[in-house]
Amino acid sequence: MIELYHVWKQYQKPSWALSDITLQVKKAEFCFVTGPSGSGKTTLLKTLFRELYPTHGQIIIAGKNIQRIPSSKIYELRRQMGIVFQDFRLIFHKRVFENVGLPLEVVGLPRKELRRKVFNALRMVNLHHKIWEFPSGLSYGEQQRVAIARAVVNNPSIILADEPTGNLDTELAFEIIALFREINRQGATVIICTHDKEIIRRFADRAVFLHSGKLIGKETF
Amino acid sequence: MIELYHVWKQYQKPSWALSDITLQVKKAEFCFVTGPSGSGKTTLLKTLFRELYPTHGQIIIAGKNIQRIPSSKIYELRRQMGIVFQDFRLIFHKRVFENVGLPLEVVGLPRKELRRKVFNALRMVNLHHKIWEFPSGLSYGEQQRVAIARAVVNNPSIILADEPTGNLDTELAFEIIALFREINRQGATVIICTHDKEIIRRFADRAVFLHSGKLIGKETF
Amino acid sequence: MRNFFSLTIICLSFLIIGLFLSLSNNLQFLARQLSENLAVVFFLEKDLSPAARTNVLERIRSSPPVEQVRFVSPEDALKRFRERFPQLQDVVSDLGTNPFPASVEVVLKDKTASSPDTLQFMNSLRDFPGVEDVQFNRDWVEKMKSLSRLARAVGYFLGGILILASFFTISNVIRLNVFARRNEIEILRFVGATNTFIRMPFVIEGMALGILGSLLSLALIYGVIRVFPLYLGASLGALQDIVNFRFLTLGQSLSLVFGGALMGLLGSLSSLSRFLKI
Amino acid sequence: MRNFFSLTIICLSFLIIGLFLSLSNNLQFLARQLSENLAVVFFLEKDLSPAARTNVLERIRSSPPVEQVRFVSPEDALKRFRERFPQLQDVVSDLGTNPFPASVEVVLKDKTASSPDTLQFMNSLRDFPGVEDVQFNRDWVEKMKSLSRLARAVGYFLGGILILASFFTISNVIRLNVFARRNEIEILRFVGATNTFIRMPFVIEGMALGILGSLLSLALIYGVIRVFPLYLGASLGALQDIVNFRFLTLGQSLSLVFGGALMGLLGSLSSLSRFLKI
Ligand SMILES: Nc1ncnc2c1ncn2[C@@H]1O[C@H](COP(=O)(O)OP(=O)(O)OP(=O)(O)O)[C@@H](O)[C@H]1O
Ligand SMILES: Nc1ncnc2c1ncn2[C@@H]1O[C@H](COP(=O)(O)OP(=O)(O)OP(=O)(O)O)[C@@H](O)[C@H]1O
Ligand SMILES: [Mg+2]
Ligand SMILES: [Mg+2]
Repeated sequence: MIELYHVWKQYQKPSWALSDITLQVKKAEFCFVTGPSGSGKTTLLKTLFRELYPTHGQIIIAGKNIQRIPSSKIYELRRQMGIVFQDFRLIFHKRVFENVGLPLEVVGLPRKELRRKVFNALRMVNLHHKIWEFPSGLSYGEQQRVAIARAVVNNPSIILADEPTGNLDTELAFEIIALFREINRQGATVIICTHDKEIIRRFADRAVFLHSGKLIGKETF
Repeated sequence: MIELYHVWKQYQKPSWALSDITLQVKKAEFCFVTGPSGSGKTTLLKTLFRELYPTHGQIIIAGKNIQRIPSSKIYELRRQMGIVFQDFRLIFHKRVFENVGLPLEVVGLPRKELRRKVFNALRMVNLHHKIWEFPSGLSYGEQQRVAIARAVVNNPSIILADEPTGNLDTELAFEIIALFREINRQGATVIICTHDKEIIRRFADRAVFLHSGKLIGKETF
Repeated sequence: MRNFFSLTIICLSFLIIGLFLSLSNNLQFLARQLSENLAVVFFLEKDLSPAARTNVLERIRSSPPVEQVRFVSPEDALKRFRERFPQLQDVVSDLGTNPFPASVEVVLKDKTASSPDTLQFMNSLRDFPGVEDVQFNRDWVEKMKSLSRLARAVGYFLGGILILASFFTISNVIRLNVFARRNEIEILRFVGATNTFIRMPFVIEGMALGILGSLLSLALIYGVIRVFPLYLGASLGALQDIVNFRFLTLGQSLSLVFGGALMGLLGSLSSLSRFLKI
Repeated sequence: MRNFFSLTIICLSFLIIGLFLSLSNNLQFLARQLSENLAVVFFLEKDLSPAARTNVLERIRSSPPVEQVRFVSPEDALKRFRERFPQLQDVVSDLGTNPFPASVEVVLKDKTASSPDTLQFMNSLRDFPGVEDVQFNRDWVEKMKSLSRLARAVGYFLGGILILASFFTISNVIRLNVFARRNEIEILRFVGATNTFIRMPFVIEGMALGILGSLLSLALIYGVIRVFPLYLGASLGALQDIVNFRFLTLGQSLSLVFGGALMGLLGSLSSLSRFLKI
């Protein structure tokens, strides 16, 4: 499903944020990416939804080399994906409802169905009572859960989540990961970046370990 | 040192973000605040450095009722404090060096001493090699450490840290808390909000537990 | 707040363009009035028979650059002379006879008043039988020509500067608007919006800003033109009839609004393109 | 990018004010030239002795509103008449004698040209021994008066609108600048900066923007005034001597720059205040 071949990424001259990453994630796999701060987890994820182009290397998703997709067609790739950003990326002048509904709105889903799906997604992250708030009226953990709800609202076949539980307490974090697990069981491929050893211990089928941009461990549990 | 008497805070009509918080933190105490997402930890901290005024109640810091300080004199309070914000609040068009040096620059510290102190603070958070980067060229964990370095650079007598390890791996998180512990041993009062049970288990003298804005547990370890 | 600001700037730009257009309308009108006063006088031979005189008159009247013709008999000329130069009354009465020849005063069509065609035509008429002399103030014509040239040059020059400045301002305001919302654009792209979907609201906003701004400025110009003469009031004095403030023509108003919409459209599209890359 | 934009807007605003000032300077100059052409003619009695004539001349010359005096002898008058009305040559030569009286042409001081004082003074001179008649085109004076009043009114009106608009624009641009950096202000306050410390860079930036903008606009105005006549070139024709483009006076330039600085200062301070609360 997701294949990386010899992917290198350099932001600035001397150091490499990613060096020679080769990695396959199969369809419906549940994969964690872990590693210390600054090891390249976010960079790796960003290359997968083409926020960044790798400096060298190939990335094949669902059989397609994503670097070859013209930027006017990239939406086709992203509509299959649910992305949780490390900095949430919510639209602050839109309500929680509208933020979560965004991936449905861009495909033109009928209003009624959109409302049902948004409400369901928010209930899954335990935030349906804040549906008409603005993100600025939420705590950080609540904002993060809005971002998670937005990522899962359109039943994507790929979920890329960057540190989705960094601002959540342990119980809630477990619930969220269990939610991803559930979606994964229904057929979605899930990649989660996390620091939380506890979560990896409890949930991981497979975890890859990054250090200074290098893949130094592929463990299958 | 820090005393709260019957502090209430309401953002919007029906619900209270803080209800009837009464709490004393003594000089040189090391206190954790914990509780689920949205329980009011950030709100509590914000009232302490007067980003927010409580709706009711008194907050006394170093013998002064901080609500009474005129806003043109509030800098005197804040110069005693080192604050780590949950969203870092770095200035993105200034380099790491300038960001960390800010609390020293505003008191007019000589350039040479400022440079020494900034470098020391960055070394403490293991980020001295990124001193001339801009925050946008850092990973989130690195940005968080910049925010921590800025909070400790001027040896404040009060440290208020909101989820300072949310984006850090366990080892680094322990190092950071150990750093706060060290500053605390030298006489500073430290209040840290965190979700991380592991950290509380290992480091806490005392932890207060919030739930829906209510103080429901004061434990002393 | 940002949109309010944009609207104000756009409105001010159009206000300035509009006021300028209206000024130039007024100047053009003034110039026309002045050139209508530009009369050419044909002095007829003294011993011309009435038939020949009618002939000459017809000949002049039917010439293309001629708008209006007035016959001035020797008696009229004498009367006018007396009125104009009262100190010379004695001189004329001393003469006993009327020394003035009959003349034909011709008003030229405004547009051709100072064209070389006209000048040439008039000179040719000098040799026409029955006409003794043609007089028209070459100096005056020259001045009118220069004045109209000056007005046009000032128009092109200042107008060009202002329109350029307004274009620059408006497209920058829209660029700023887009720039302020680049995060939103990015997020929309990440959730799978097509470029058209992203462009639409910006294009609509840009065009709405442009149209609203230009409409507002038209309203303001209209207000100024209505209020301004009242404010001048009696102080206008002798100029009251010349300075007849007029609004923009319908065509001008429409092209102002259309220009606003176009500018909004182009500004939005060009500012957006660079955020639709990643 | 935002500062570049602010600078452009401020510069444009001042450019417009400056061009307007310069235009009004030119108009004023033109009006002065026109009113210098406003001559009053005193016709002297025919049988005046040379002594009496000198007396009258002196009397006129020493009157306060009089700037310049020229004596026109009957011969001069005849010569001028012949030049002006060549068709009437016969009439005058038929007469044998010179019918024109001697006259004194008076140029009035510009400032008083149309004041009631002048009018009254001139009327009183009519009764002065040796002067037969005073002629001056009342209509012309009226028109000059109206024109200057009109120019002034247009000046106050448009100038007022433009200056208000510019003030609004500039202070808004600075407000936008401050608004864009409100996070930075907040952070500075949280790390213990005094309000003065926070204000200083904004105030400096605002004033720098104001000063730079106004200086830039002065340079542009200067450029326009130098280039514009070249562009007009020969087309000016007869008006070349009248339309003598002049730059702003030193005082005007200085107050433009000073106004820019002040606006920057006030704009910064007023925009800042609401972010210095928490
Ligand atoms: N935009 C950028 N420009 C330059 N360097 C960057 C940029 N983003 C990240 N880096 C650098 O690349 C390296 C990897 O960053 P990345 O964000 O992928 O780390 P991460 O594993 O996500 O860390 P964290 O757990 O702290 O979020 C870091 O050293 C970082 O400083
Ligand atoms: N600016 C605001 N306006 C309105 N409501 C707010 C605002 N900030 C927070 N709240 C609400 O107040 C409550 C407490 O928020 P607070 O940020 O203090 O929680 P927290 O304990 O810090 O949570 P987290 O661990 O998720 O950061 C939440 O229910 C939140 O929705
Ligand atoms: Mg990261
Ligand atoms: Mg919080």
